[in-house]
Amino acid sequence: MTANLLLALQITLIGMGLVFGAIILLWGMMTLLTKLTADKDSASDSPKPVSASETETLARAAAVAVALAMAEQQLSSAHPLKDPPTAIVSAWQLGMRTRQMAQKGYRLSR
Amino acid sequence: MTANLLLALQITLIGMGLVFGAIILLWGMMTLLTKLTADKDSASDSPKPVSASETETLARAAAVAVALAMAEQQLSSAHPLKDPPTAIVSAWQLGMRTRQMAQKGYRLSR
Amino acid sequence: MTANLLLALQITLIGMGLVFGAIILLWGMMTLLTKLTADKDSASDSPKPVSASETETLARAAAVAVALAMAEQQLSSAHPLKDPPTAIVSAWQLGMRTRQMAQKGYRLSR
Amino acid sequence: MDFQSLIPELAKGLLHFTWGNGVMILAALALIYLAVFKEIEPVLLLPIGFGCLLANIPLAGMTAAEGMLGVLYEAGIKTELFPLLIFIGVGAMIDFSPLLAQPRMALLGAAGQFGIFGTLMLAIALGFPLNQAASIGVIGAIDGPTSIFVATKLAPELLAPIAVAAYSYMSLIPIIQPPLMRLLTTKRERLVQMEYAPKPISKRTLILFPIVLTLTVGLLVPEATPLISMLMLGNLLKVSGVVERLSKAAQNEIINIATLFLGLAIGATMTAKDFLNFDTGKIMLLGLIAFALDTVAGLLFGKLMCVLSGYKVNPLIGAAGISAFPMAGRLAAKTANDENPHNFILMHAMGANTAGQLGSVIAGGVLLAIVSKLI
Amino acid sequence: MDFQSLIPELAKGLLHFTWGNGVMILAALALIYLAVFKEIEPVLLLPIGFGCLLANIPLAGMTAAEGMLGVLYEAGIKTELFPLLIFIGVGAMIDFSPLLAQPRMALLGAAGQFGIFGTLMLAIALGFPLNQAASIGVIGAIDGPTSIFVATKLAPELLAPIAVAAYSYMSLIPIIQPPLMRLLTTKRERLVQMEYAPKPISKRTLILFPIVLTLTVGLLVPEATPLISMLMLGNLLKVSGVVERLSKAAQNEIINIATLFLGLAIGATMTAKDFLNFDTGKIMLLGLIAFALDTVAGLLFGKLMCVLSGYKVNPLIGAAGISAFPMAGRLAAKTANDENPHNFILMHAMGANTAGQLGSVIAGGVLLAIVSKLI
Amino acid sequence: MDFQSLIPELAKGLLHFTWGNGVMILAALALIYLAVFKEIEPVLLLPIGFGCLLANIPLAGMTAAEGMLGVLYEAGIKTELFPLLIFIGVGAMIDFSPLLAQPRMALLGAAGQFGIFGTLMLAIALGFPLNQAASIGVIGAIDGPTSIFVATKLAPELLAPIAVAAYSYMSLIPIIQPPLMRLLTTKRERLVQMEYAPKPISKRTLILFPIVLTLTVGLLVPEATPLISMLMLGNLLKVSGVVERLSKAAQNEIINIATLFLGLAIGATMTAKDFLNFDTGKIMLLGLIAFALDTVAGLLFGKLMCVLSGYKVNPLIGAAGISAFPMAGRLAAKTANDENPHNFILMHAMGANTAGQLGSVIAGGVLLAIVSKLI
Ligand code: NA
Ligand code: NA
Ligand code: NA
Repeated sequence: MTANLLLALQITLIGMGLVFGAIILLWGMMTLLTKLTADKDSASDSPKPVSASETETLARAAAVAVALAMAEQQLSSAHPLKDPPTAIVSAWQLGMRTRQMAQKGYRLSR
Repeated sequence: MTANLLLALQITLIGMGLVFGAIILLWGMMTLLTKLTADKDSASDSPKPVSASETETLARAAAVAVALAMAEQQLSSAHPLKDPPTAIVSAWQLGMRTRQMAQKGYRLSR
Repeated sequence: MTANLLLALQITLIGMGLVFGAIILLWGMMTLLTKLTADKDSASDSPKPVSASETETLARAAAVAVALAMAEQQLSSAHPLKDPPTAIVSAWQLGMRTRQMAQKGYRLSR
Repeated sequence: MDFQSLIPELAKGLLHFTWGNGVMILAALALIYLAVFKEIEPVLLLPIGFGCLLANIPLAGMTAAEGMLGVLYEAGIKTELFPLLIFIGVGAMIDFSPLLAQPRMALLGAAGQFGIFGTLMLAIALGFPLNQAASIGVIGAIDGPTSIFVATKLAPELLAPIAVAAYSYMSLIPIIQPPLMRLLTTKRERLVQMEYAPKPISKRTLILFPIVLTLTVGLLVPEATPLISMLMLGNLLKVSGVVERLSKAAQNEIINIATLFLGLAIGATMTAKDFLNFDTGKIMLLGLIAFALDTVAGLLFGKLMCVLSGYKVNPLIGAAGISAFPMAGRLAAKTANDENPHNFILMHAMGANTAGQLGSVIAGGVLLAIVSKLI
Repeated sequence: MDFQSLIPELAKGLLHFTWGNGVMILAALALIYLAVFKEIEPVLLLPIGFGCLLANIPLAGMTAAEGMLGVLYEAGIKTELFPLLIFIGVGAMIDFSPLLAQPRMALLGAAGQFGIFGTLMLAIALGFPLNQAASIGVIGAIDGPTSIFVATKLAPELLAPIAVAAYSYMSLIPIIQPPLMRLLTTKRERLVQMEYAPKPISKRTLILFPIVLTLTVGLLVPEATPLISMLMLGNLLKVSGVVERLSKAAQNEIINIATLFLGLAIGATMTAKDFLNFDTGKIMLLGLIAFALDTVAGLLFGKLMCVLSGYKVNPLIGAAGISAFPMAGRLAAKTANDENPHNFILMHAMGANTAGQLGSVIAGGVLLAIVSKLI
Repeated sequence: MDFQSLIPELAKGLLHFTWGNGVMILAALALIYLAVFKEIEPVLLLPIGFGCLLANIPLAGMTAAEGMLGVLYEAGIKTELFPLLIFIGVGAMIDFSPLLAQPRMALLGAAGQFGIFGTLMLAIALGFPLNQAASIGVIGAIDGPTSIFVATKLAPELLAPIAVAAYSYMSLIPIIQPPLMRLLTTKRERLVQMEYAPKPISKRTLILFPIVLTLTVGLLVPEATPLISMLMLGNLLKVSGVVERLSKAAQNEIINIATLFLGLAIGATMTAKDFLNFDTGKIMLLGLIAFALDTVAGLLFGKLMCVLSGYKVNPLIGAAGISAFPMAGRLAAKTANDENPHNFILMHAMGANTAGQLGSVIAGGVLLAIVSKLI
């Protein structure tokens, strides 16, 4: 039993050490990654800075915002499977659109 | 052949007997179930009583209702896969909403 | 090597011959098929004839039509999984509609 | 390398074509025609017909063990996965409240299963061995997945004609039932009006029902557990209201994919060797009789209830006890309504109809239990 | 044919019913109750409960190798396909930008894994063999698919109690964590405000992150590759923006079908023989301890960061490092907000929370690596 | 228990990393880059790239027989299920009415397959054995599922480079074709205007077409049956109009899931051992030649039709006969339109393009038939 417990302790030490090691490596990786890539592309939808020093307004505004966000959520989740613009379909859509175009062009020109 | 037919007759008797037995048991089970649970929860969408003694109005109204029901059907089946409020997603939606809330609160407070 | 190349040449001749043979057969099949079935059903949504002798208008109209087609595309792909009118469901919808009808008829008649 | 043998090799498809293939391809075309132009259960008959077409193209290899249809058969028919997955979806589409509001309607769901056993007796009389006779009888369940489930266990060699009969006749119910209704009931009986004033059914009841039903049926008829439990699982997913995600998956992707694959795999068993014999003809005939016997038994039991209740029960709802949801229920209601435009018995008929669905599954399980013991 | 033996045959379901079946059915009903009426992880506990119900109906045969639940177990649990498919969907729902905006939050995702190893030690002390102790420990990953993945590899016989513990306690987090938060932090610590002004995260970063992470973790901890790579594949499908089709499939049909089947198949392992023993009780207890140990370790590490940073880090975000996304993150933010309504630390807590998700998978892989070498 | 051996065990991932793994990971990153940032067939190249990444993480075990990617390979590639399921979805997205309106366009769909055989000859000349040469040739089908289907049967060891070539070059068509079009046609030819006044195509024709086509091709070229029948099944599901449920399932869940899994499983075959050799380079080169040969043959045949018809056929539509639907058709129409803004030959090009799709499948089947007989 004592031997087993000692083994368990060793596993814990090595295990937690490895987890911390891997996570610290990830930390470095993430820092490097954001450094190397951040400046090149600024039109992202990443979160804007929120400072904690904002006044009371924040709390009140938040209540309004929740309602808005929930309404948006509702709206955006209403069509969750709209045909996506990927290659399998987009190629087809392209073709179909072109065809419709030709037909409509014909009809409109009459 | 006669032996086989006799066997088939026995199967029929026992079979129909068991089916009726099981169904009668279900009858009792359903009666008990509705008795035990019905009163506790009255806000259900169960069918309202329809008596056959209603007048001509019923038939005319029905025609109107069919049109309404079909229109509703159309509407409700138009978004058949809206994101459902279950745990996998709801937790996420909760998180996302909160985030949107914080961002909007921030924006609104400016 | 030469033997192999000769074999490859033979495969090519036979292969292309068979492909052309099969395609010519399909050509005949399609001609026959359209002949035998075309006149019986004229309410089809097949492409209308577009002659290449149309004037400039065609090109301009086409630009308008592309916008329309894309908007339509958007609209039609927004509900890509609406419940379809096939047997599994339609039977059920029929039943449900009838039930709604009965209930509404009842309510309306009050 | 033997190059001279190429020519016969290239005509091999036509050389291996038999008259049997030809007849079966005509049968396939007939099924596709019924599905597409007559809209007879198209979601099933179209894949079945197409599977049959493919099975009769010589040397295509699609029905071989490593061919696509062979793989689907092994994966979903032999394991019974496809009919059970379909039942999850069907369960999520059924509403049991009309039955729960009038539990005595359940009785009619028992009577409407007589066709199963009556047909079994006829099949024995025609010389079919017991396992085949029982599988043919279960066409009288008038429920595709149940028929397929039982036939797969007892007589997989008859799967194709049984499935075809089960699904084809399903759409003939509006032709089969009305004459029998008018023949077996008097005008006075058809005019019986029924009061519909049930207790409201609570959400709690609707949630407990599929659970208690699974346990009750499961403990009494273990053989019926797979079918009844998947039907009830689907229903529980729906009525619980907390797993809409899974309920939608059951009603859409799961049932759609399973239906397409089931149809193809069953159609692929329709080879000339297994299908083109007198047995197939007999099975198609017996299937028709099964549908009629169900209706007759349901109506006679309805008449009995009518008399015993002092003309408070319209015997037409007996015809709805055969399952075939919801066509049978609607037909019974329509026939009563035709006789008197102010007579609405739809909710009663729907109760009987849902009970028929349950009765079919139970009868299938009972049959499996008895017959697997005897053979 | 032995007809006399039919009667016992027909009561066989009841005759084979044991008290163990009865207890397990009660357990199944309890799980379904928690899922439906308390809404505790219903998408998983409802199928698990229903699977358990079916596994304890005698002679139903659904859990046999050729029964439906047996087939699902072989196809998706033994191959680990279901948890991995679920991870593709989960990955497509996760947003890593809060973590990328503040990479040092990652550290908290390491601290919050101590429960895994602490519980392993306790399990060893209670006499569990190493493979089982490690599987029990991984409940402390507080991540369903990770727990199931590791337990399947090391001790499949404990799969059911581990999965039940992992998913049940997940919903108890709002009850388990707050008392520990208040117990282990001072008011001054809870009042610490954190500035949130990160660099904006570019789309390029979001796309490279899952790829680089897969490579980094994969090369260091090969055992974690299946889990981390499927999580990252799902994330890549989403953030790439070019395969919305596949991203939606991952978030809908793939995860829904895998979740339903996983739940049923795991519930089906809850037989009296495997489940009704003291070990199950011990596992449930150890699971609870694992959750508490994770929280404690996370908070203590948070306090350390608080002190080292000169009270610039609110130690409450340490409790968010346990994974259990996003509940733990929200709880930490709420507790800080309760103390001071102007204190918003949600984005920091979410960063720690996402790091906890990654830490859990890494810890699971590390555990697998060490233990598979030792046993 | 051997505790000392833990340290090397924990670095084993890095210790087993070979330069081959490194090169293949670079290849994987290149594929992902093309998919995400250049949008080259992302639904396929992204999963292929990610699968390749995973296959080259040492000791991750995902490509082992019991690993996830190994399981997917066995389940869907070896059985050919995935390409066939994709074809059901593709069939449900194709509109054959432009071809049915001008059946003679079919001829161009035959000419555009010459690249298959031309490349086969070149591959033989380069020393590839017949089975491999034929598999390489089928890149000239310019149709992913067809290439994968044939290569799986004849030379599964070359599956990865063939699939990568097939899908990568597909997106290069707008770069490969236009120079060849201008090189091989005169201005006078490119200015040829075509009258488009076809008979209207009835719904009945559209429904019969997939059925008759399946039978015709199936009986003539049994080896093409799996591919052509699944393409036609999908088309029948759509045009029949009675099974919208199944048609939507084919176009969404079935094709999406199959595409994701196919990509991962094929990418997983890209190990250094199988991929890093001169053969891969040769295959990539031969694939490019196949695409060019298809275009050249199509254009030359178009010129022949032009002359024979007395300048009533614009030879540019010959380039659309290679399949690669609908890019090739659009390119031909655009080139003609560039020459004269009033010249619209899109519908003719689309007819030739759909015929190319059919021709590709037929040519694949013919190749399989000939080569499986010869090896
Ligand atoms: Na029935
Ligand atoms: Na964790
Ligand atoms: Na081609």
